Amino acid sequence: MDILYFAWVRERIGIPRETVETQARTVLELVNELKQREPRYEAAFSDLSALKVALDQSLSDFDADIDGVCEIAFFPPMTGG
Amino acid sequence: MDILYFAWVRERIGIPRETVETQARTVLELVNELKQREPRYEAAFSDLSALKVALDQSLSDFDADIDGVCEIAFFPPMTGG
Amino acid sequence: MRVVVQDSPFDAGHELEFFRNRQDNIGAIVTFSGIVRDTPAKDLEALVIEHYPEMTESTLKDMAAQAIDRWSLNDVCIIHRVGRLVPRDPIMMVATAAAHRRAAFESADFLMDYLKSRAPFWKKELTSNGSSWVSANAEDEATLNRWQTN
Amino acid sequence: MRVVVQDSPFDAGHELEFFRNRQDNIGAIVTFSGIVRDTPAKDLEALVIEHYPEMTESTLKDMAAQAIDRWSLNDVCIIHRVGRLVPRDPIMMVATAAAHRRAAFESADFLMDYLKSRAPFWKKELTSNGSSWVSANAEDEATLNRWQTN
Repeated sequence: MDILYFAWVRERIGIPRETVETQARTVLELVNELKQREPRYEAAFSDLSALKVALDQSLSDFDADIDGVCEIAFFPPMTGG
Repeated sequence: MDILYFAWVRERIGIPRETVETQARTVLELVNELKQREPRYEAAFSDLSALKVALDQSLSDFDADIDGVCEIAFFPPMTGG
Repeated sequence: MRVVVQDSPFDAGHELEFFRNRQDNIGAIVTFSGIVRDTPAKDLEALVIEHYPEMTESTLKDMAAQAIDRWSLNDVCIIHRVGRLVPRDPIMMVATAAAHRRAAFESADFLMDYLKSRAPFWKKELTSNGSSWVSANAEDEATLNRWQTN
Repeated sequence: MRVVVQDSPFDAGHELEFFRNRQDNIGAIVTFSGIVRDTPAKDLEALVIEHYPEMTESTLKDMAAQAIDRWSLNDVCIIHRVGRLVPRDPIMMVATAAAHRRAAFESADFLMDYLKSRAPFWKKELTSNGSSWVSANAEDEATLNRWQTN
């Protein structure tokens, strides 16, 4: 599964994307797995209310099932326009 | 006093402007005076609800006092834009 | 503020660039362009616009000043053609410049509503089947209520 | 429909003329242009816009299609810059073409609201005193409720 990071999430984690193997069933489980890894993940995911998630390029939420998902992206609220 | 006509009011009356001497105290009295004159005025002023009036270049109404007014304009509702 | 009433055609794109280049440190520009549309019968030959010159410019300037004041705009531009236009010609344009988008949108919408019902212009359609004055739309008058303040 | 995400600058006036010339028998065009505004401290050196390329274009096309469908528009154009911009640069532009003004205004307003809160762009301000990510405005999210249909 590919994980993408944007804006300050990318800066805190230090890379724009990575591929992970996971048994997590939901976005939240995946986030909790990542937070166990290293402090930079803990720093990026410390406040989930400040984050959004997209599954296969569609906005979703942290409770969503990730079975069959190829690409997960984490980012702060958008500021285009 | 100068009287100006626009759009189909001008077409019905046949001239774009004229100068009149009047004792009328209100717009409505002036209109009634004009309607006595000739059928073309009667045709132009037959339905006052379809007309607007401006006194010295400001929108007004038919009850308005015309004492001291230099220029009265009659026209249908505007259709700019 | 820039208010222009002219017989000659104008190019909406050039006017937008001219307007943008006049501004200092704004965040948002909204433009509305009105364009001559053919009749349903597709027989429009020309649109002739008459106005009341002694009243037009002062009315437009007053509307622009109201919008600038109410929405704290940086600038407003209003251009309106008079005379003979053909299908696809720009009829008029308003542009508003502001720090933020809400002010730019609302003020352009306000200007168009007032321009439609309060600026002394009248349109006549000339078709291959005759000519007729465009009637005012009752909704246009009603929509002004949106802008009443208490 | 025309959706463009580009690194290079664009000229809002040229884009408006290009858009207008594409149209057949419309009556109204509304454009919104977003422009890089300086910080209150007047120290902005650049605005850097990041996006999620695999998601951006499909999101913008989906918004444009929704607007066309809901307001029976003739056409929509969305242009958005990414990369490094400087003060006074146009950031983005939407244009809507319709028979009548209400549809053109409402749909441009709708597109801007959705673009602000749903299109995957992020802005970072680089100033002589450091850099910071622009925070989303809570009002921008709330304003989306205006467009809910039942």
